[in-house]
Parts: sequence; structure tokens; C-alpha cells
Amino acid sequence: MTDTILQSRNLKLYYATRKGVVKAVNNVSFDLQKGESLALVGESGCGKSSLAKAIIRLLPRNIATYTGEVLLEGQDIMKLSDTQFRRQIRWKRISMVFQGAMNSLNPVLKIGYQVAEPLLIHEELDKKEAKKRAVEALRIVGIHESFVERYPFELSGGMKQRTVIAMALVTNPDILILDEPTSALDVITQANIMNLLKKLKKEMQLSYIFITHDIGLSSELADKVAVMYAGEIQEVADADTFYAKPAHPYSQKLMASVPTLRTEKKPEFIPGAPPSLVNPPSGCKFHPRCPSAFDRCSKENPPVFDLGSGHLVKCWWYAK
Amino acid sequence: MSEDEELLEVENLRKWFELRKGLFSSPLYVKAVDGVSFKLKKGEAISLVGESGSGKTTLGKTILRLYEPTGGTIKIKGRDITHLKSNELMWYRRETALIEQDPYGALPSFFSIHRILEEPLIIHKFGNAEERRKRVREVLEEVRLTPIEDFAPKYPHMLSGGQLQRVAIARALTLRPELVVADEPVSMLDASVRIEILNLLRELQEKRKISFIYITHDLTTTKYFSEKLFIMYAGKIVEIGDMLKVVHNPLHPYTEALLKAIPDPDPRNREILRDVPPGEPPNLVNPPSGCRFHPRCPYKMDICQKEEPPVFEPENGRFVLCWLHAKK
Amino acid sequence: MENAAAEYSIKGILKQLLTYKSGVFGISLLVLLILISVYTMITIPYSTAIELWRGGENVWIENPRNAQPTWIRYLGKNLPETIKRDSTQAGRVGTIKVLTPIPERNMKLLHISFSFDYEYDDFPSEINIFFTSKYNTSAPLLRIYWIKPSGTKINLMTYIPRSQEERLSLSINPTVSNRLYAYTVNVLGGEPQVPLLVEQAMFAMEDETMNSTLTATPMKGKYELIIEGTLYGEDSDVDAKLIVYGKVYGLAGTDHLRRDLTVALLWGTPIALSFGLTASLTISLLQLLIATISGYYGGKVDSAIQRLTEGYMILPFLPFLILIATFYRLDIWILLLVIIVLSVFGGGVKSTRALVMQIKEYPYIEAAKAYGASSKRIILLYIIPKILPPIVPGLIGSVPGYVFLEAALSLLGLGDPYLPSWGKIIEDSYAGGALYKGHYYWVLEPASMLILTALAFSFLGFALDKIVNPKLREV
Amino acid sequence: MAVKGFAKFVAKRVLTIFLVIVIALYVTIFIANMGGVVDEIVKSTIKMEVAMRFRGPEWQRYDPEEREKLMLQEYELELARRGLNQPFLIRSVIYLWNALTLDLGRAEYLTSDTGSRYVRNIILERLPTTVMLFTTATVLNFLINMAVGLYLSRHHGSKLDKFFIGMAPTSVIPGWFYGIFLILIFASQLHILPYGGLVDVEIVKTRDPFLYAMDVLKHMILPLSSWIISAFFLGCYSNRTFFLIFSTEDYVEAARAKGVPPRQIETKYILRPSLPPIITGFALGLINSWSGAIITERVFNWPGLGTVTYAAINLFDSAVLIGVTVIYAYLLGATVLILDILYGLIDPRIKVQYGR
Repeated sequence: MTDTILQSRNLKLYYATRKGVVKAVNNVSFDLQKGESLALVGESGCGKSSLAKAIIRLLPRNIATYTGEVLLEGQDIMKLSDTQFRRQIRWKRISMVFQGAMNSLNPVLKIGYQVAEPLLIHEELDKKEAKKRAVEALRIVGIHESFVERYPFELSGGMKQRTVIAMALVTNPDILILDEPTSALDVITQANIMNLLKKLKKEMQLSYIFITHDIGLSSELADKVAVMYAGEIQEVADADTFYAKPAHPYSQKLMASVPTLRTEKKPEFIPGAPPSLVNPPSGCKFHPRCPSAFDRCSKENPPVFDLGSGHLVKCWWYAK
Repeated sequence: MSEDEELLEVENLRKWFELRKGLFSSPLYVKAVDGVSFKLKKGEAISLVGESGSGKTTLGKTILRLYEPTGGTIKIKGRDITHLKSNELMWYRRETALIEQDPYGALPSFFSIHRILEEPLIIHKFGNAEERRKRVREVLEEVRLTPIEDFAPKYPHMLSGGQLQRVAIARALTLRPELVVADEPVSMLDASVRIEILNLLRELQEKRKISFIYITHDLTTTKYFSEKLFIMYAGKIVEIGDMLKVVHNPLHPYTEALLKAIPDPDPRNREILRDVPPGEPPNLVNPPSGCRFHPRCPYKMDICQKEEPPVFEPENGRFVLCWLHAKK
Repeated sequence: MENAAAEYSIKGILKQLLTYKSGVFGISLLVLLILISVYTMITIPYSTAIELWRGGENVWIENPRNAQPTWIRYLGKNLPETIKRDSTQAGRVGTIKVLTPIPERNMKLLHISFSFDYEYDDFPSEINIFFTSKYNTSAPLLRIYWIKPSGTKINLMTYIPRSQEERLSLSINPTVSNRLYAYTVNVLGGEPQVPLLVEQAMFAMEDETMNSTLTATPMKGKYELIIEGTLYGEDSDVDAKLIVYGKVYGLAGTDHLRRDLTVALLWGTPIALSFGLTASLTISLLQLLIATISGYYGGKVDSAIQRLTEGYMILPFLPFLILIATFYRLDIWILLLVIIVLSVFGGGVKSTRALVMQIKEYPYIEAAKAYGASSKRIILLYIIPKILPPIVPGLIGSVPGYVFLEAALSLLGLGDPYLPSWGKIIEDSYAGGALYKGHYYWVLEPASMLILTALAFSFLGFALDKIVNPKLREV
Repeated sequence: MAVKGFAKFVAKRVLTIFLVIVIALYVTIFIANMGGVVDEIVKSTIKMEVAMRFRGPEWQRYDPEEREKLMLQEYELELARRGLNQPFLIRSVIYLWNALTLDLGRAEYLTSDTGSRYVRNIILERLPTTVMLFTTATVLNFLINMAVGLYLSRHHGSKLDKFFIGMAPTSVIPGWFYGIFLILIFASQLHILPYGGLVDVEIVKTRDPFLYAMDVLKHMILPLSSWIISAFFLGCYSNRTFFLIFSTEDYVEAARAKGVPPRQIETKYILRPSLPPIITGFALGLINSWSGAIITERVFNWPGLGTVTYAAINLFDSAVLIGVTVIYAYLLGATVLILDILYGLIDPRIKVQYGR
């Protein structure tokens, strides 16, 4: 019934720094179905933002390794040249809403132009037509037409975020990558933006990759959850399964650490600190902090085990 | 009755910041804190919750007299400190402490951990070098940065975020204060460390009988921490009450909205739209007339636009700034 | 307990500096310049240097004018060095003095002979004889002969000293000039096309090349100058000193006033270093203090300082400086003071203030206030240690600017008139038309010193910038 | 943008800058007078003039003592007529007003090429030569450094880029200093370009405007090159670094993600938002060039303001020196004003603040 729209296979993204090679994305594979939203959850520095950049190929200058496959409806877009990628993929197929939405708008260009710009570039519309579409996109996210002539500094934080979303939607892409889209916003504004994203997803049949550090927030959008730790995806499961019974010890700990308002459970913390991506631990990257680690965990990096119906986990505990 | 002794009494406190004014135009003010009153008992821990720009941080820092209040009074142990000059405030500085949000910026990078913890002691002329060293060891032990010999000579850039925040907490404790204001002490830390730090704070607060103001935008973390909840919106405290009572039965529409907006991890969330008011908090230069929440309030009445609501006490110990609870 | 953080310790910075090529380059140059300064200050005390530099002709009379540095000989022609013969030191090589009294006539006969080998490819630049005469009633009568290696003996002139100390400049003496012209005509058997200069005729090969100043070539071999004379009176005596001025001198050559340029080149180093460093250090630190006060206290103090810096931007700095320097004729240290006053509210205040405004908002400052640190303590112990590292590269990098400023003022004739600075040499050379006349060394030597100094500080500043501004390292 | 709002903005800036110029001029006068130089010079001139008047034969029959007395009277009278007997405060205001209205008085020794002794004429005659040379230098520098800077930022990390990073420190050596070397090479050694000056006397005699223009250009080559060489490495390096830092802004990354072509990213997302600092840099360059002119003109004997200044220093012609300072204050003020107006035109914040 559902088709796979995006597949990542052994995606790797390493940076070269003065301290050594940072293995930000290490052998990451996942599938994204049409109309599905995948929540990518992990603590800061786990490589989740790098993964987003690897998919839309926004690479920093100090890139060391960038390999693997990214299949968009079966086509390996890693094989495209930079120009082809820019013309065929960016914003036409995949759009992105950035973490620092506040800073994602050019301070000296008017809102209307910035929203319309992708149309001018990719669909070669004339200015009038593009503006009409931009106004429409802004209306969808709840911004009045009169703001078209305004500059970003005249907008509030929530409005900027909506503008950035409108900018991402204006070309009707298939996939929207949301990188912590509400991290700088207040809870009520955040809830409003989440409501908007939920509606858009239904109405426009969008596929989301939703990146967040907040397991509570991820449940707002997730059909499927992928947990990332030290540059690797540790567990993938559909939302119902994941929130009911996470399989990976790290996922379990992460769930347990979340303070909740409506339940009585006491949150626990995970002892130790996240590993460095330059010199990660041997074997399973989580083993130094894992309460159920055994011998093998420190020696061999576990493969991915399928627990049935697409529930994948990277942990020796599930070896037969 | 010493347990019930009032430590802090804040009365109609206001803090307005002057905006850059032109040569001929009248000055504009950001009314960050605009008429706040409350009392705090000795050893009591409260949480002050509000969104960014609600004035919660300003309130905390004004209480610590890092800002000079524009109006109202602050009394500690019955003593008025509202307009004392900085040299008359030294005793107050000893009795109070601040823990900041950003552990990476809260410590001077060019001092060692030992020196950082010693600074308040030097400033307040506490004992000799040996006594100061002893106190530094004591607080480091209290925040469990052990072995002390390893940590004391280190510099901040050698520590992790969680460890830095422990140093900041230790520094707040070196002078054995009676009142501590913690301004979002965990919001910049990773989820897994947050609970650890909150637990530590709670433990120290109870052990040392410190009066504690925990400032946060995250309602969920308050539950494990304090007995009382203060909800702040647009420069005013709109609701005060016992933690559990407020969470289960919010009186102010804004509190209600806040509670509704919080996502607990639950896969059913994706099926529902949250019933939250539209819009964003108002500009504090020209706040709305009457009740400041009225433009977003789903229960808005005529009077809300015209008159500012006074404090109502619909239940014993619960205070709310909302016309819905006016005694008919 | 350490006070400074490890990352900012001097040792740590030095270690990091040495990992950059520009850092190594800058440090080595700087060390070299400091060594030169120390050497200079020990070997030529300040008072001596000033005396030498102001001394003028009398101190330097035995030096050639506008002589090139000696090492230039290794690059081309074998240019002559200065040759001296002194009759008071008779008995030394090539110096003979015989005094024969004739008691019955109360007279003495004098015979002085100076001889030397001349193996150079070019003519001398000038020839002088210095006479010291002792007599009572009548002045001595002297005849001067010149014998060339070919054996030709020329009677140069008859000379009567009129005072005790006298200089006979052969090069510009009309009698000598006439005699040599006659000699030239004699050799050529006719009038020369371009008459030779005195020193040329005295040293020229005796062939058709004597026809012109352009073709004349020096004759190599042994030359002799003979002074014969009659002295009157018992105590009478005459001593002579012959100086055949060369075209090269010392390590650095000489200027138009015969001054040895090494004195100025060497002394220019400590002057430039102290001028540049004092200026940039004082200005940077004052700006730092002003900016910190402005940024930290804010309010009226801040806006007053801000308006002042904006005003300073419009002030025409150099014309102002020129005006003051012209009207008040300042020595170098007062000039330095004026430069400091004209710069304290300069652009640095604005950028440092921006930095202070940022740091002021750092939580650690707020925390310090909360535990009762005084404003003074916060400024000195909490803010300045934080802004010092980012401004140090600028401080170091701005040193050359002030060194060149001093040079520029000198070039306009506004420098310290007595101090031997590099700028002063350039000004002298420029005024002396060094570039037109081909005295390139005169410009190039001080210029190279200026460049060395500039590059030392500049490279050091750039390397330091990379260390304290990690952002620069990445881009 | 609303015209009225903008006019208000400009008026405000004009007022502020004018105020600063007034202060600068007052300080100039104060400095010039504190040494008593100006007063002394004026007084001695008056004394001379008066003495000349009393030298005529008709005065010879007076008793010398009486003549002396009369002379002193006349002198005092003249002082009073020129306001020189008044306290300094009042005199300084008179001088200030004169300076502001460019009534700069008579030069003591220098004359203009047309023979005028008025300082204003002397200066205004030389101003265009200075402005021509140094504005050209600044504009050329700006364009070259921008172009190369952009090129380097595109080829970040290349060998050429590293070369520029390495060479950047050499730019501490000022233009006039490079000038000396250029003269040495191209004039003294190779004899292909002139030592200095504006134009050859021979060319002036031909009265051919085209030849004249070409010869001026030929004379401009060395001074221009000296400035370009001096600014080249550092200018390109700092532009490159500036562009690189600006290109790490979030909105540039967002534009890249949107698929904006690289050229448009450069123009709309890097150059356009960074215009204010770029324009400031240009204006500061211009201001520096006016000042730097004095020394460079001395080196190249370029007959502009700098050469006048140099001559005035040597002849101690204080009136001219003060005049030059006044002109500089006006020049710098005007530059800063233009800068402010440009800011108003390009920065949406100012535009909106004053426009709506």
C-alpha cells in the first residue's frame, strides 16, 4: 500500500578537524515511506543534523568521507553531480526547515521574495506568478498577505518559523526535513507549529524526516522512530511499538530520563557522557554506559537484528 | 514556628527597562516585571514558570538585586533591600546566590576550578587560604566532583557540561546562602544529564534548608522539584498554587494552555491537534489593556479588555489573576 | 595556584606560535632586531651617538662623502678605499719625514714623502692634505709634488699655510687644477675633449684615454706625494696628513655629510622599536581601558565616549599631526605623546567596546555580581583578561604602522632633527637626490631595516591572530 | 522609502557631522594659536607693513623718538582694526567663522599657479589633482581586492589562496614606501617611467589635450601601482576571509539548500547583506587615502594638497597649513556623510525606521 520514497544505505559522512576525523554519520541505513514521518531522535552531538545535511548534500568545507547510497524512488542521488543535484533534488524533491529558523532568512531581502525564490529558480515562473504562489504558501501557514513586503526583522519568532515552513512548501516537494524546527520557540508556539505540521502532512501527503532531541516532542509527528547514538542508528521501530516497548538499552534509558507531567514515574538519568565522535568506544558505542553490557559488547560492533515487522535494533542482546 | 518564617517578601515589584530614546521623544519602557507580589518561606522551594520574554529571569535577577527595581519593595527577613547601594548589599550577596542557565559561559575560562570557587570567599574576606581551601573541598564534595584533587586544578574547558553546572552549583553554595535563584539550570544540558542535576539541586536544597526559586520554561521538570508553582505571563505572576493542584486543575486560562501544549511521549499524540491559543506573547513595551492574556484567551469576557484583574483566591493558598474567578 | 589559564599562558602561546611558519619567521626577525638594539646601546652609548650624528663635518672629516658600503666591491668594480698617510707617524709604511736644520740661517728644510700602492679600478672621490704648522714670524713655504707610477713627477703647487691648522683641498684648488690641465695637454699633445677632474688627472693612465672624464682609467702602481719646504724659526715645524678619499666606506657607506651610516642604521633600531612599541602599547591599552569603561558602565559615560569616537573618525589625523609638529617643533617623544592623544579615541575603542558589550552579558559576569564582586574587580579581573587575548594580535600588528608614521613625518621634515632614525636617513637621501644620482644604498639600507621591522611584527601579529581567533584557523 | 523620513534622517546626520567639523576646526585654531603662532605671524606682518609706511621721505623730518611713538600708535590701531587686541575667546570665534566659510586668509610665502596669494585659491587649485589620483587608487584597490577576494573565497584552500594568506602581512608596508622602490626600478634604473610630477613640461608646451591626458596617465602609473601593491595581499585576504565568514551564515546555507545557484548566492546572500561593512571599508579607504596623500605626494612630487603641505611646512606658511587642515576636515566630513546616506539607502532597518 505504501511505497518507499527514500532509502539510505550505509551513508557515511566524516569531517576532518584539527583533533582528528569526526565520524558524524557512520553507516546509516533507513527507509522512508511515502506520506510517512520518521522521527530521528538523539542527544546533541549524535550526528542527527549531519545526517540531514548528508541527505540534502549540504556539506561543510572540511569534509573527509562522504559515501553510501541515497535512493530517491530508486534513483541513487549520490551519483548526481552537484549542479544536477541542485537543479533536480533541492527543494524540487526535498526541502528542509533549519534548526535556526530565526537565522535562516536573509535579513536584507523581503519575506515575499524569499518565499518565492525557489519558484523563480526551479520552476522559472515569472515574478507575478511566483509572488501569487508565495502569498498562497504564506496563507497556508497562517501569515497574512501584508507581510509579503516586510523584512525578517519585523516578524516575531513564530512568524519567522512559519515563513521558513512556507518557503519549504512552496515548490510542493515530496520530502520535508525538519531539523529541530521548534527548538527556539515557546511551548505554546511550538504546539501551534506542530499542529500546522500535522495538518500539512495530512493535506499535502508529505513525508517528513523530523529531527529532535526531545522524545516527547518526537511523538507529535512520528509514524516511525529512529534513535541515533554516536553517529549510528541504534533502533528503528514504528511509533506504537517504540513508545510502548523500546528495545535498545539506550532507547530505554532515554525514555526513562524524560520527565512527564501526566504520569507518576520518576525520571532516571543515564550515567556517563556521550562518546566523542573522533575516538568512539570499541564494539557497541553505547557499551560503556550500558547497564546490560556483556563481554561481546565491548569487542564487536553489533549488527542490526530484526525483531519482526520492521523493528530493527543494533544490540547484542538480541543475538540468537 | 521557625519553619514558617517568611524569608522573602516581594510587594508590587516592577522592573522597567528604558529603551534607547531619541533626543526629543519621550522614553519607552520594556515592562519586563510589572507588579509582582509574593512571599517565600524559609526552606521553601518554588518553581517560576513562564515562556521566554515573560519576565521570569528579570524577576529572579531583580530579587537578587542584580537590577535595581523600578518600583515596589523587596524585603528579606523583614529588612527592606529594594534600593540599597551596592556597598550596603554585601551581606545580602552573602545570603543569596544565582545559578545560571549556560554552564559554558557561567565560569570564567581563565580561572581554575579552585580559584572560581574561592572567588566569592576572597571577596567576602572569608578566613585564610587554608580555611578557604577547606570550604572549597567541602562544596566540591557536596556536588560530588570527586576526586577533588583531580578537579580543583582543572580549567573549565576541560569539563563536560554537566560537570560545569556542578561547579556553578558549588560556587553558589560556597557562602552558605539562604536563598538561591536557579535560572533554567538544566535547559542547556542533555536530557540524560538534566535529571541528575535536578536531583542534586533538590537534595542540597533539602539538606541545607535553602529557600529556592527554580526558574524554568519547562513545566515537566518542576514536578520533581518544588512544592509550589508560580506561573508568569507578560510581566505578571498570573497563578500561584501547590504544584499538584495547579497541574491537575489549572485556574488561569494561560496555565491551562501551557499544560495542554506539553507533549508527553505518547504515540497517540500524532493523531490529535492540541487545543492551544493562537498568537504569541505580547510586546512588553505596549502590553494589551486589561488582562494581558485577553487577546489569546478562549474565555475572554468584556471586562478582561478593560480592567486589569486583581488577585483572587478561589481556594485556600491558590491565587489567580483572572476575572473568571471573581467572586460573584 | 596558577592565575592565568593554561590556554593563555605565555609558554603555551609561544609553543603554538612556533607551529606556524609566520610565527617562527616573525619571532626570529624580532629576536634579531632586539639583539641589534642591545648591541648598539652597549657599543655606542646614546650620548655618543647623538654627538656623532650632530657632529657634522668636523667629526667625520676623514670619511669620504656619499661613499657606498665596502661590500659593494664584491659585486662589481674594485672601488677605492680611503688611503691615509700622516707625517706625525713617520716611519710607518710609506711615510717619511725628514727635518734638516740649517742653524746659521735659522732655517729648516722639510721633506715629507707619502707613498702608497693603488690597485683600484676607479678614481678616488676627493684628495685633501691637512697641515699643522708651527711658526713664529714667517710662514713656511711648501712645494708639493706628485709622482705617478710611470715616474712622471708633477709640481702641483707652492703652498703657504696661513694658520696653524689648515686644509688644502686639492680637488678644488684652481692652481692644482691648472697645473694638471697643462700636464694633460702635454700627455695628449693637445687639448682634452672633456678636462679631467683633479683626482682623475692625478691617477689617470697616460694615454689617449685622458681625453675625457668618461674614458679616463686609473693607473695602477705606486704613487708618491712629496712635500718639500723651508721653515723659518727655531721651533717651527710642519706636519701633513694626506687623505685620498675612496668611494666605499664601512658596512653601510656614508651620507652627504660624510657621516657613517652604520651609526644611524644601528641606532634607528632601538628608536624604531621603542617608538612603535610604546605607541601601539599605550594606545591599545588606553583604548582598552576607555572601551571597557564605556561598555561596562554604559549610560551617559558610554554615550559621551561613543560620540567622541565618532568625532575622532572625522578628525583629519595626519594633517592635525603635521600642524602640531610644524608649529611646535617636537622631539620624538613629545611627538609620540601627541600621536597617542590623537589616537586614544580611535577606531579601536569601538571594536573593543563591542567586545566588552558581548563579554558583559556573559553569565560569569552576572554571577560575579551576584556573589558581590565590585565593579573594579569585575573590570580588572573578569573582563580585561578576557579581552586581552583578542586585542594582542592587533597591538603587535599595529607596531609597524607607528614606525612608518615616524618615518613619514621625517620624510616631511617633521621628525626629530637630531635623532638618527631610519626615516631621517630616507629624508636626507631624498633631499640629497639619492635616487637621481644613483646613491641607491642610501635609500635601500634604512628601507630594508624598516621592512625587516615591519615584517617581524606583522607576521607575529598574523600568527597570534590565528591562535587567539580560532575562527580564522578554519577559514 | 518615504522621502520625508529620509530627508529627516539626512538632515540629522548633516547636523551631527557639521557639529563635529566645527569642533575639529576650533581645535585646529586652538592648536595653531596656543603656540601664539597665528597671532604672532599676523602681528609681525602688521608691524612690517606699518614700518614700511613710515619709511617714506615725508617721515624723515620727524624726530626718531616721535616717529617710533607714532608708529606704535598706528600699529595698535591696526591691531584693533583686525580684532587682534581682543581676548583669545573672541578672536578664536572670528577665526572659526573665517575657517568655516573657507575664508582662509592670505598665504605668507606660497602662491597659486595663477599667482594668487589667497590660501583658498592655492588649496582649491591643488585639490582636484589629489582627489583624482587617490580616488582612482581607492576605487581600483576596492575593485581589484573584491574581485580577487571573491575568487579566493571560491577557491578556498587552493595553493593561490595559501599564497595570499602567507603574503598578507607584507601589506603593513605603506604605499609611499613601495613608491620609493618603484621609482628606483622604473625611473632610476629602467628609465621607462617618470620620477614624479603631474606632467612633462615638454608636453605642456605642445598644448595638445590628448597628449596632456596621456602624459598625466603615464605619471599616475607609479603612484597608483604603489598603492595597489601595498593594499593588494591584505585587501584580497581580508575580503576573502570576510566572504568566507559570511558564507557560514545560516541563511546562506538555507539558500544553498533551496538550490539557489552559486552566483546568486554570492550576490544576494553574501554580498548584499555584507554591503554595510564593505561600504564602510571603502569609505575608510577613501579617508585614509586623503591623509596618506600627503606623504605619497611628497615621494612622487605629485602637485596636490600633499605637496602644498610639504612646501608650507618647509616655508613655515602657517596660514596654508591651517587651510589644508580645514579642507581635510570638510573632505572627511563629506565622506562620512555620504557613507551615512548610503547606509540609509541599503540597510532595511534604517529604511524602515525612517520610512514608516
